[in-house]
Amino acid sequence: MLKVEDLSKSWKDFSLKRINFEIQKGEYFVILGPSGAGKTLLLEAIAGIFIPDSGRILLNGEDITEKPPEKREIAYIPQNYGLFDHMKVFDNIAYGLKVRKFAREEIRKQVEEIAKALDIKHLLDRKVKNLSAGERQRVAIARAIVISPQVILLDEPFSNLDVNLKNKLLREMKRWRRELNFTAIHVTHSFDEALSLGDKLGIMMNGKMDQVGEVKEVFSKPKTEDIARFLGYENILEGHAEGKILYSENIKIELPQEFYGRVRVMIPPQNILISKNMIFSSARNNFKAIVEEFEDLGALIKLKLRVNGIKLAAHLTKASFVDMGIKEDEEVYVSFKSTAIHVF
Amino acid sequence: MLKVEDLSKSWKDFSLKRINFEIQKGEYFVILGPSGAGKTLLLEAIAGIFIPDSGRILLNGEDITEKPPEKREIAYIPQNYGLFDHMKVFDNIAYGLKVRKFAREEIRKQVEEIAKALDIKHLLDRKVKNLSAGERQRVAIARAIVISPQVILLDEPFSNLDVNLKNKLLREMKRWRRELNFTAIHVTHSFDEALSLGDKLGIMMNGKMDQVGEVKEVFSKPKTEDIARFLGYENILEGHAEGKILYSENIKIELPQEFYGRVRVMIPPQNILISKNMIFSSARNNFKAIVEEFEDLGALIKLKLRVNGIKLAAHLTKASFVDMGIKEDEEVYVSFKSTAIHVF
Amino acid sequence: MKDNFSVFLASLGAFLVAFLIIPIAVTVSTQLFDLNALIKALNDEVVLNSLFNSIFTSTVATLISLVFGVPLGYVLARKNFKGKNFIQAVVDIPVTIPHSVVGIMLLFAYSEAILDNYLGIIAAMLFVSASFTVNSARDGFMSVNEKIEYVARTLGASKVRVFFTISLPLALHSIFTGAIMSWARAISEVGAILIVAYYPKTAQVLVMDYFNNYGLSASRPIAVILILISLVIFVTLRRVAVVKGGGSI
Amino acid sequence: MKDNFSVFLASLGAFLVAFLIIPIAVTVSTQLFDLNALIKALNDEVVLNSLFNSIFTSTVATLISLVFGVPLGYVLARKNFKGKNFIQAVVDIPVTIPHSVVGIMLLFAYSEAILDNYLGIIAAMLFVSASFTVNSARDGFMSVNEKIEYVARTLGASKVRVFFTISLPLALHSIFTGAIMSWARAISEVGAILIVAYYPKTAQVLVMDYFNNYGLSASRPIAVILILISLVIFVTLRRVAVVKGGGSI
Repeated sequence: MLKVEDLSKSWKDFSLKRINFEIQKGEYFVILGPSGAGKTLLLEAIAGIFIPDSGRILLNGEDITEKPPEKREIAYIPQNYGLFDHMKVFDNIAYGLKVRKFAREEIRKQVEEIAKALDIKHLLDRKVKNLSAGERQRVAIARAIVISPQVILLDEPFSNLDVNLKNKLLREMKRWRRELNFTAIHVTHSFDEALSLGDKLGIMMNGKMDQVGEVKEVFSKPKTEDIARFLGYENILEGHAEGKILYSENIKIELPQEFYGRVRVMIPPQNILISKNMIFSSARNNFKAIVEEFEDLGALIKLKLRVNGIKLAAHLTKASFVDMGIKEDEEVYVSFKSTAIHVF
Repeated sequence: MLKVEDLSKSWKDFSLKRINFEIQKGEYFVILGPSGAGKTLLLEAIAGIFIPDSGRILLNGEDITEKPPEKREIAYIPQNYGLFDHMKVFDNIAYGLKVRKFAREEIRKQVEEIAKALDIKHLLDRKVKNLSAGERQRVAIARAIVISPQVILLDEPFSNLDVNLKNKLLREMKRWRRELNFTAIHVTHSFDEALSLGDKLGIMMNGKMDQVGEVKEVFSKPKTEDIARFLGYENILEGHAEGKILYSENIKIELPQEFYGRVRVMIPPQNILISKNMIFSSARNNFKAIVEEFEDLGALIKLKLRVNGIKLAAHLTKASFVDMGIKEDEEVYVSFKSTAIHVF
Repeated sequence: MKDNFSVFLASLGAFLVAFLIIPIAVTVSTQLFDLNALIKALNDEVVLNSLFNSIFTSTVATLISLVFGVPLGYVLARKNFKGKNFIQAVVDIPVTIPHSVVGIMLLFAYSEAILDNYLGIIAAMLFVSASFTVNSARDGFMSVNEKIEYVARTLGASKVRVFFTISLPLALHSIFTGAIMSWARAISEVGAILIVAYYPKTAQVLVMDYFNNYGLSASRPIAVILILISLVIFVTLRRVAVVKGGGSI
Repeated sequence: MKDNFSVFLASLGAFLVAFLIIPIAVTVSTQLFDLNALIKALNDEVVLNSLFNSIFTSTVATLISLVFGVPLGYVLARKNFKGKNFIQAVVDIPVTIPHSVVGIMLLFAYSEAILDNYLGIIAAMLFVSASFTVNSARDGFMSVNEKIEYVARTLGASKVRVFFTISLPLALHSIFTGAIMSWARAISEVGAILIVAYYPKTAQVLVMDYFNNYGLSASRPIAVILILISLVIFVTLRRVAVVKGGGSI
């Protein structure tokens, strides 16, 4: 339904480079990428805030690349929602309907309907200024959905929310989607939004859309090492496999099954066991390592280790970290089962 | 050397409540607490920026509670360092020496000496405005240390730095401490700074200093459940132990050894195994659970589970999360070894 | 914490405050001992006409500055173009030109059209006061996030509609504050009006006439009336601006 | 993206810009056809004296506003006290009082002391221009983080030393910008000076004299000189302020 073809645009110090993707009616497309990837700029091009240097945007087959925003039927919800602070909630939601010259009664009916669906009917007479972040988000979504746009563009709709509220709103967003059945492009840097909401996932880095596909497919088969790293895969090693043995730098790693030739593997950091003494266990991969530094991940401590020439990260709890009294530049032993290794 | 006795102060909506602690010469005291705990206000009271409602501050036995800041010999480095933007680096560092009317030559000598120790000698003629965050931090430390204060107060000195720079500066701070041997109170919400630098640790929450002690002691024996939670311990359960069995709510948990009476245990979330089918393993604690929600921790996914009446958190990698295709409201099986349980 | 240095600074400041407030206080309070003269002035048709002229012209000048200055402020806030710095300078320069010179320049430029008529008074007032409206409007529009304007457009609103329903209302507080300053500046003008339009007589020129013809005391009643009118309107409008804007100006 | 509505707004703005620039352009350019008169004026001792008087008095008024207004701005920025709103109003009110009334008030308050002398000119200028310095100083000090002042004190500096080595230098750009505005406002004043101090003759009053006694053309050479002096000093100082502050004003 919406098709973006070879879209490119250069600024002084950044460019969008030949973006391609297509979404179908009713689809929820999540674009995941680090900050600075150009996600917001891509949304702005689709919304019509600027015109690309080259490439086309097609909506139901029609070329809308140079159409002004007010003629596109694409609603845009920027980060922080872009509410009209000088209006009440009702007038915010009614804005697009008033523009379309709906009758007064019809406007009231539609606004109340959508407000009910989004649980904000009690807020209709309130000033926008005094709303909480979660309420603001709902008003923005209501204002966009009420005009039945072809596509809704959402820019980081769950940032600036605390974790509990975010989880709650994520669950509700899923419900709204089912009930209201809209088509959306949702831009985020947060993995759980992609997993919760996305039908399809695009990975965007440095102005390029590097991979587009089913969510599960993208996560299980990241096309490039950069994507794998961005998706949080640590301990990615490349090497030469001969049967069940991978030769990488100066170490030999036992693989879960037989492979031949160049392979890339990932060892989940929390599956790496740390001990002060050499342990003999069922884990077939045992190495001596030096602790280079450690980092507080909030829930865990991440140890950065050096094993011969290779750097590995391992996670452990604060409690065991303190118990073991691990210090920088110390020797520890690492072990991991071959079955813990992901080969991709 | 510095002793804070029963220090209290009320504002409209916050108060510091009877803070007590004492530090010795050369000691590095880290105060750890969430934002809003009153850590900055405590430092400001010690620096003399405001006078407490009650309580005393003693420096080498002398009551300095009402002394103006310029007479305390306590240097204060606020968050974001508080550099004098209109002066060069040299004049920033020299400020305290000029106030003390040192001779020109002596000032130059001392500034160059400290700048050399902190590796910023090449910056002395630079404008402060153009410095990087790491350089700004060093200038602030140099400016404080050069006047040989009795105590240096550091407010979140490593916030707003990216992870790599932070780790580098943490290492260097340890070196500076050894070489320059200063006494410091360092306030932070970040666990790794406490572990890296602290001789002694104070935990501050809601305006109270809840626990003070050796770093290892505080981490292994948190006095209250709030502190345990703040330190990142999840899955804290209370129950009644009879030998090796803990009865908590509606479930029975096998403990690593015998206990009797009320005990509190913690099950590290990454030691909880998740599977779609019941597995029979050496783990003695096996339960059926419902997935309530999940959350992206960056490196990991945190699953929030309900086991009978009890809520448990478990960590797993994104890769295995996607592989297993876990969804909300689904049933999964959890198991954990009794030896993975911390009793405290 | 009281301390000598703060007291010293406050004392220096107090001198200036005293210097500013004494003339107002003395003038108004001495008039209170001669209320008859005040009442007589308030019944004098010449005085009443001149007051009407002052308020009428300064209000019209302010309205004109709004009609033309708000668009100019919008363009300065939103567009980048060659010569923008020059336009900005043109807006700011009138504050630095002596008022008598302003009058002469206006006569040179617009000659008979503005000589001794309402248009002349309004032109003089507009010249010295427009910058306040333009600069406040510019600041007001600059504080409106452009994203919000684009959101309104994706909802179907044309540029014109967005300007009137989004940009203008959001900048209104700043514009209103600037208009108050323009009005105050306009009604305070004397020098340029003396040259351009001695007639129709404005109250501020009438004060000067009375002073020149009958002396200081004769000019006081109308001076006091002007002070009180200016103060009441200025203070009231500022209050309104504060309440409407929900902030301070 | 060009569009009709932006063109319409720009056109409205252009009217105002034209209205402001035409008088300056016409006055200065017509004088270029009579350079002799300009040169003659520049050799006329009466003109030169009056120019000196204008620049001297407006500069002194600005310096006085700095000496007393900067401390006042500091107190308004840093202290909370009862009556602060009143003091702020006293600072702002002079802009709204007609200049002729200002002159009369000053005579009532300070009478003979300021009649027809430098003091009178300076008093009139100070009254109408002080608010710019005070408000800019206040804004400047408000933008200085108080934490930084406290850091300087923990390094051993007294309050006085902190004021002069930290607060004042950091607020200097804003203060300087305000002082330029004060100076511009001072040299532009006419109405109040006409009443308080017709002598010593300032250039802006001399322009008025020439206009009243010899007509429009006779007053033009000195008007042009005043315009050029005001513009050159105003533009130069603003440039300096921008460069020093590293930003725009």
